Amino acid sequence: MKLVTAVIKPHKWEDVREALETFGVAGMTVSEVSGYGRQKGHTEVYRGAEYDIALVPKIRIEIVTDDADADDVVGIIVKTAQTGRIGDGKVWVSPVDTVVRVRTGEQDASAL
Amino acid sequence: MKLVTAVIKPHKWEDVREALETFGVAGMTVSEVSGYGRQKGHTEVYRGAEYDIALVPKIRIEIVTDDADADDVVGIIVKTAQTGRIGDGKVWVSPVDTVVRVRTGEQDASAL
Amino acid sequence: MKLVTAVIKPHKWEDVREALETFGVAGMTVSEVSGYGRQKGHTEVYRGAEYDIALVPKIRIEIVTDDADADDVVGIIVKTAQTGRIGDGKVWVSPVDTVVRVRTGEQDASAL
Amino acid sequence: MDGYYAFMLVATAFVLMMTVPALALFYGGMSRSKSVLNMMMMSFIAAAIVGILYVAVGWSMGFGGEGTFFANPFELFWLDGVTTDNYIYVMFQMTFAIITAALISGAVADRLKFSAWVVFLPLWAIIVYFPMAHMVFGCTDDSLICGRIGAQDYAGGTAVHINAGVAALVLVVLLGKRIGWPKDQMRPHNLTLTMLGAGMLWLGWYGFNVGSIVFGTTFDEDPDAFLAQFYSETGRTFANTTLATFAAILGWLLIERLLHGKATSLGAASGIVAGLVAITPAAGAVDIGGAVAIGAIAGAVCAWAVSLKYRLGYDDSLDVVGVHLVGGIIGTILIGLFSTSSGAGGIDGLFYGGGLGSLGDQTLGVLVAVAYSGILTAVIALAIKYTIGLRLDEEDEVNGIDLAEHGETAYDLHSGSSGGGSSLLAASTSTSSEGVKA
Amino acid sequence: MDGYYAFMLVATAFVLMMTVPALALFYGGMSRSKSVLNMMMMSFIAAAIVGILYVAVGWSMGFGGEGTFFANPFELFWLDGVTTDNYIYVMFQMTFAIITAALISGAVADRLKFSAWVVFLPLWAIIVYFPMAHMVFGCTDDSLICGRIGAQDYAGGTAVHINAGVAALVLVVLLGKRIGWPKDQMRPHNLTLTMLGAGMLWLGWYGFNVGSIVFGTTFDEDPDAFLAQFYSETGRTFANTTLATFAAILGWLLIERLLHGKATSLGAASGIVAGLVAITPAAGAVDIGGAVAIGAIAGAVCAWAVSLKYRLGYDDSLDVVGVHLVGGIIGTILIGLFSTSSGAGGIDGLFYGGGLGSLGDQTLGVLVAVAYSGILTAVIALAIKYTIGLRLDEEDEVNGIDLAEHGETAYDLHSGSSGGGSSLLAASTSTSSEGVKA
Amino acid sequence: MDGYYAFMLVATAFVLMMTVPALALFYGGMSRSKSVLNMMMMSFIAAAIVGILYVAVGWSMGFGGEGTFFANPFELFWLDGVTTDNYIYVMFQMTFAIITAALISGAVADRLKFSAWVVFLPLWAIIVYFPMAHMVFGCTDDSLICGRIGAQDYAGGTAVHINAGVAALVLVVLLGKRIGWPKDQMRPHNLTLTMLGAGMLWLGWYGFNVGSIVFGTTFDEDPDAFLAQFYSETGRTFANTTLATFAAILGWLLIERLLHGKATSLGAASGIVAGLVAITPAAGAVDIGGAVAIGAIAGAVCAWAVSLKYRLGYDDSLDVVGVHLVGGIIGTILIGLFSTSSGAGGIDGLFYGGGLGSLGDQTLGVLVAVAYSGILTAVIALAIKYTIGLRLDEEDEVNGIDLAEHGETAYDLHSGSSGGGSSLLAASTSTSSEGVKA
Ligand SMILES: Nc1ncnc2c1ncn2[C@@H]1O[C@H](COP(=O)(O)OP(=O)(O)O)[C@@H](O)[C@H]1O
Ligand SMILES: Nc1ncnc2c1ncn2[C@@H]1O[C@H](COP(=O)(O)OP(=O)(O)O)[C@@H](O)[C@H]1O
Ligand SMILES: Nc1ncnc2c1ncn2[C@@H]1O[C@H](COP(=O)(O)OP(=O)(O)O)[C@@H](O)[C@H]1O
Repeated sequence: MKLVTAVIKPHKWEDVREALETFGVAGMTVSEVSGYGRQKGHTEVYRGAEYDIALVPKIRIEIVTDDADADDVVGIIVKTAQTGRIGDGKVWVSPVDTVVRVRTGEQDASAL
Repeated sequence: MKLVTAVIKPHKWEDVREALETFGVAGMTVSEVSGYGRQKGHTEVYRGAEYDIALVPKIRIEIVTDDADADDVVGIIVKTAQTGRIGDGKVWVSPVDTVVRVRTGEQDASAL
Repeated sequence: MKLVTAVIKPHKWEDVREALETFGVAGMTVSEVSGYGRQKGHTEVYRGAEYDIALVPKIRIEIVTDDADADDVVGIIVKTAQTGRIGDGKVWVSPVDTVVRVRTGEQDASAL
Repeated sequence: MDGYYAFMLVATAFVLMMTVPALALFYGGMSRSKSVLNMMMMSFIAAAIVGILYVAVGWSMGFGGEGTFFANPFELFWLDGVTTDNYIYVMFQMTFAIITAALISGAVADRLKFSAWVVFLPLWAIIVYFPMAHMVFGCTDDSLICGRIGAQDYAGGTAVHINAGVAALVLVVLLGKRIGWPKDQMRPHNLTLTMLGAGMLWLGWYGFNVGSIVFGTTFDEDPDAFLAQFYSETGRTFANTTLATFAAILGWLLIERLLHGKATSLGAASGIVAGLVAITPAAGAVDIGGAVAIGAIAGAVCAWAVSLKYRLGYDDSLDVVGVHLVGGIIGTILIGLFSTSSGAGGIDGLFYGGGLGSLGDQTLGVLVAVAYSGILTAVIALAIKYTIGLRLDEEDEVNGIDLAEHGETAYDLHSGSSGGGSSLLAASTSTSSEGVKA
Repeated sequence: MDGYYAFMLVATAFVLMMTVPALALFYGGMSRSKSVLNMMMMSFIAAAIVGILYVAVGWSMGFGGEGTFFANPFELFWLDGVTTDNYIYVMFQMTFAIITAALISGAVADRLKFSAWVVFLPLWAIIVYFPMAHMVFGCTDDSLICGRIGAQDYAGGTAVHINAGVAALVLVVLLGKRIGWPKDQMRPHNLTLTMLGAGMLWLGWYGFNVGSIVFGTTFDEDPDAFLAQFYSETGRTFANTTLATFAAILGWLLIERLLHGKATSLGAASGIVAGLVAITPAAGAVDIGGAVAIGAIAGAVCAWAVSLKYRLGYDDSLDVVGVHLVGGIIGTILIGLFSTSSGAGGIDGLFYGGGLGSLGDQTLGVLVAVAYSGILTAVIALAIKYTIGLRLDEEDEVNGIDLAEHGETAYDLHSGSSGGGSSLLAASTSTSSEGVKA
Repeated sequence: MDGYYAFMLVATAFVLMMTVPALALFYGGMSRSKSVLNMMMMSFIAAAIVGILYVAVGWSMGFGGEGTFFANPFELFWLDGVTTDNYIYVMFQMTFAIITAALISGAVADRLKFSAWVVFLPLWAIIVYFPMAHMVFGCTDDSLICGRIGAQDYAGGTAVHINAGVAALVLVVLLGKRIGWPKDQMRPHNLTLTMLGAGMLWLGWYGFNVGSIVFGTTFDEDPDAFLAQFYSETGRTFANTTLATFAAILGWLLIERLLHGKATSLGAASGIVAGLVAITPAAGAVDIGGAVAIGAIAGAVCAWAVSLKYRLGYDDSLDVVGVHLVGGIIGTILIGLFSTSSGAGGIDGLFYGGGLGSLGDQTLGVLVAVAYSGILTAVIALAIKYTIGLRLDEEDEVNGIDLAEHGETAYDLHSGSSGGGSSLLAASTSTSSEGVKA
């Protein structure tokens, strides 16, 4: 099994979710995170004090998949989340020994 | 070493924590995440506009353990977090090369 | 490739970020998490009812790096985040098959 | 007297504001984020239902004539025969009925079906509050508490606070504890709202207490006496209301500090309300020394009383019993000690050489209020429990009553790290639906 | 009359409070967390700009003498010739100008350039509001709505609510929909603010309606008649304002329950405003029965009307049209049915045996208001659109107008799990800058 | 005069509301989420402590007779000899004492031990404020600022704002900077609270300024003159208070726009306060032109002055110095230029042909206030510093003063993505304890 982790721009999340659903991904886990990288943040002003906010909001998606599907999933995410502008994010794949569905105790493929 | 990642229903978190503590898990890292899957969300209404909220709140637990304990940890989580209703969540295990305790620099087993 | 995951004390995050930047880490993904472990939480009182809060706020940092840099990155984090007091956190390294830059589709080393 | 009248216009608006939004905020802030809207709604709907009902029969039952418990509901039905230049006095009394009913809601947080509340309100107003208002405010020789017993109650220690407190206690006993109480954490979700609410309640309370002046003569009969009373009595009630509240804040924080080691902001907000509750019946009867004493005692005792529920095991969620019942009793009884003949009632209490007479009357008044409200509230609550039911479905309670009963959640704020506050997941989720359906 | 005067001091402060902060909170809570500050700012800046302008020419245009549409702007320029003992009446009218302009802002949430709003305000005040105020409030024989047509409008159903509602409609049509509307979720970010705002608006509305009394005689001419009117008419307007609002809350929640299965807190808050809007023109004309009817109808109809925008496809973001235009029309027209000769206007409506005359006048008044405001607002908005432009840059809209236009974000709260609330990422980020630059 | 009296009842309630909850919200919103409760508590406790103390000796020291600096504290100790029909004037003055002390708290955010604040309050009230109130408000021939110097100060530019501003400056110098200041981000955690607070302060300020009228005759001596002054002077002060605030909003936003490119909502809220501060001493002395000028100048200058602390390196956390000291000085001094003989003081300023006399008196008044408050506040603060200490423990400051001093955290909201708002981690944590201990 593989774990595909994607960090993307918030407003792209919805398209990614739809694309993955169409492809057949049955579930995923999502969280709000902050990104630091080439994309620069913004400046805020409060009573004349200027603050540079370096972090930018991102959406982090975790998908456990079969080895077979991993590349497709990555491809779909990259295709859908791409805007071409700095800060589009990263996707990485890492190995998973096993995954279990809590409700049933089913393992691996049948757990997804 | 192994990393056990569990995504469970929020109201089960406490039981899981207690079960793991009893088993001897000394620490873990937890975060609030949103889940997407078979379990459907809910509908909200604001001035006649109905919104379907697809995501459901989940708790994400990360536990680094010895290879030996990994299966037990998974078993305990599955047993404790199980309600039998859709949305109970997933648990997956992935390999970890090494883990370090920041305070002391101790590595692996002794870092936990 | 490797994924370095660090869980540290919130007020140390900034120093860690600076140290990593100096070392040459171009980006990272950060999130607010809650930690459970040896470090104990605190007590709150509301109208005479005392609540023990077991979880402590932590910052979780994820960095995908070349295999070569992984150890240095871990070293830097441990060195910078260390206060010597309980609760300094953990850092763990896990294998990554591949990482892609969404904007360009570049892979691995060139994706960072 | 147009000055007095002008004040009544403002005072009435103030007291209505005490329920919407002040009490709603005070209670809402103490609720959990998944039930704050329902808590606020209980106050808002109380205003609408009780308010209209008051104009229909409430005024008539309270002020429509003789009666030990209440006057003829149809004498002045729908203000028939009441001239518009008297409307403001009707409105003023109406706001008391509204807030008394709304006060109860704090006890039943998170678990009372909204439909049950909507049915409870009119029944309780007609069967419990309107009569109680006659017994205390619609003072005729035969009205029970004010007339027959002759207990002093300037602005509603019995009719408002003891009444609401007892009703709350009865209701929670029949309703049962919240799932997880007291084991789970049920801490206030937003204390800034609670402190705001406390502050607004305090402001409104000046309308509540100072506006409760009853004149010994009409302006036309004797303008000078009328105005003299206006100046001297409102000065007294304003000062007493203020000083008792100050003392109660200090009293509460002191006890908290002693019992739990910390003086809390929730304690300060609670002390404000405890002090205002206790001085409500006594505002006209005591001097500033008595006001400080009553406030300090109420603050200190209530700070301790709010823990009783854990010992006795009733889930009075936001401490309506601990603050309003206990505070109301303290204020009403202490009049028996601190009342001064120089005050509005012209009665000397025990400490002012008046003997035990007043203390007895006050105690009797309290007992009547407790008994009347307790028994009849129980009847109403039981009737609802065994018909449409009181309690929310278990899973709905866990997921939050706001969502279950109102289809809403209070906040969509996104985490602190979300920079520009872009809507992130919250926003996207909706698109994951077929979007908005309207 | 110093009682009346004292009331006007408070009433004027109340109405100003309706805009800052009440309306700002009511609207702000319904906005998204990335645009709440801009929404509130639109009210704050409206007060400053329209307020100063009113003193300059507004009072003169409205009350400076004869005129079908407006009086000579320079007659009383900068209150020249107005004695300070009349200032309070100027201030009172000024607060009406302010809130009317501010009401419009709810429609243009998230996307109107702040600069465009700052330019729109003075133009709209001078070209649309000040004349409308003359036509309705600055009542001379030849002032259009009040004088020539003779339509009743006690406190501004036409001049305030219909006026603002029409302007809002025109503005959003020219401004266009928000990116993602109606597909994306654009839910209120903080309903506690909205409920607080609704409550404060309600309080302020007593200044708005009750303070709008116009005397048939001066105090000096006939003190008794003056005071008699003060007591009887303010009693009526206070009661009507209150009861209509109660009824509107129930009306709104009932329809919501029927259409969507749930009675919501936003519905209760909206019902409050809908009821207050509808009773505004009718407060003096109807009896309490009429007030309840008008409130109930307004609440019910508006609850349905707020969904129109989805059918017709205009993005009236916070329902200024659905609540203020619709509510204003309902209240103004229904006077034709419920007006009673015992009321302030002395006119009987259809249901009170007065025939269709009043209904006709009211309808005509509405049409004039709609036409005048619609046409001239369009002219102003188009002028701005084709010069400095109305619309915010796309990316700025997505990231949030608060950040783009004001360089701020409303909240820095950190997640519930952050225990002691230590600043976490938010705090550290700034250090990642060269720290504070000042 | 019952109209005037009725207004004073409301005005006094308004000014108390300025501290609880208005100022608490205004400051609280600007604090960080880990210290908002402590910030609000500082205002709440100031009301309780200073309030009771004022009744004990404050009124007597201020209004109990002759004295350059203060009158005999025991002359009217605990209002002995004050009839209840004069209580409202005592209460009104008391609210001034309360808010002046509370204003100081904004400067010491996040790091002042609560115990130190509790000790500072009574000492500062007795040693600094009560005398200052005598010098300015308790005007006798020999009272320093009002009598001997003859400086005009209508509602407290010197006694309230300069006094609090100087005390704040002294305190922060002795207290030291917050850990991480100015490098770390210390941004307002909830600007909606700040804007709400600013709006409520504005409302209350009408009680503050308009209620500060001092009559040239008693009503009984000359009713007509009394009422004529009531109408004309309150009209002036109301209008001036309003217009100066409008102008200050615009002035602040303009400077902000020029210096930092953006007009912010915090700027608008700050401008409101700056304008109100500056017009406080001048409300009765100037005409509406002067009011606009003073407001605009104060808004503009304060917008710049709040950055001084970064240059000079004192951590005046919420800009008590930049807004109240600077604004107070501007308003007090500018009276020397804009005062008009048609105003309450009957004095012409420089621009009104009155020469430099007034300007000199005003300047002298400011210097005396600065010196008196500065020196004595320093003595008090040093005494505390070297006894119980002023500063919170380092780790407590980092974790948050709310937790350390009050054992509370303000919010338990859970992230926007948590759907039904189910309590998630926050809830579970408590169970991880042995549950609630009470
Ligand atoms: N080495 C990394 N490890 C983990 N996450 C990273 C890494 N580099 C970048 N990211 C994430 O990817 C996001 C986009 O990266 P950035 O450098 O800003 O733009 P781009 O990927 O287009 O070059 C960052 O905000 C961060 O969340
Ligand atoms: N492929 C996946 N990868 C990561 N997380 C998943 C995946 N599928 C489901 N989840 C997580 O598990 C939760 C429960 O899954 P769901 O399909 O709703 O119910 P069940 O697991 O009982 O079939 C989801 O809310 C999501 O957080
Ligand atoms: N086995 C584990 N797996 C994942 N995270 C852990 C584990 N043990 C500890 N942590 C994280 O590290 C943090 C610090 O651990 P703790 O035991 O409190 O102190 P220390 O690491 O100094 O001994 C915890 O708050 C938790 O977030």
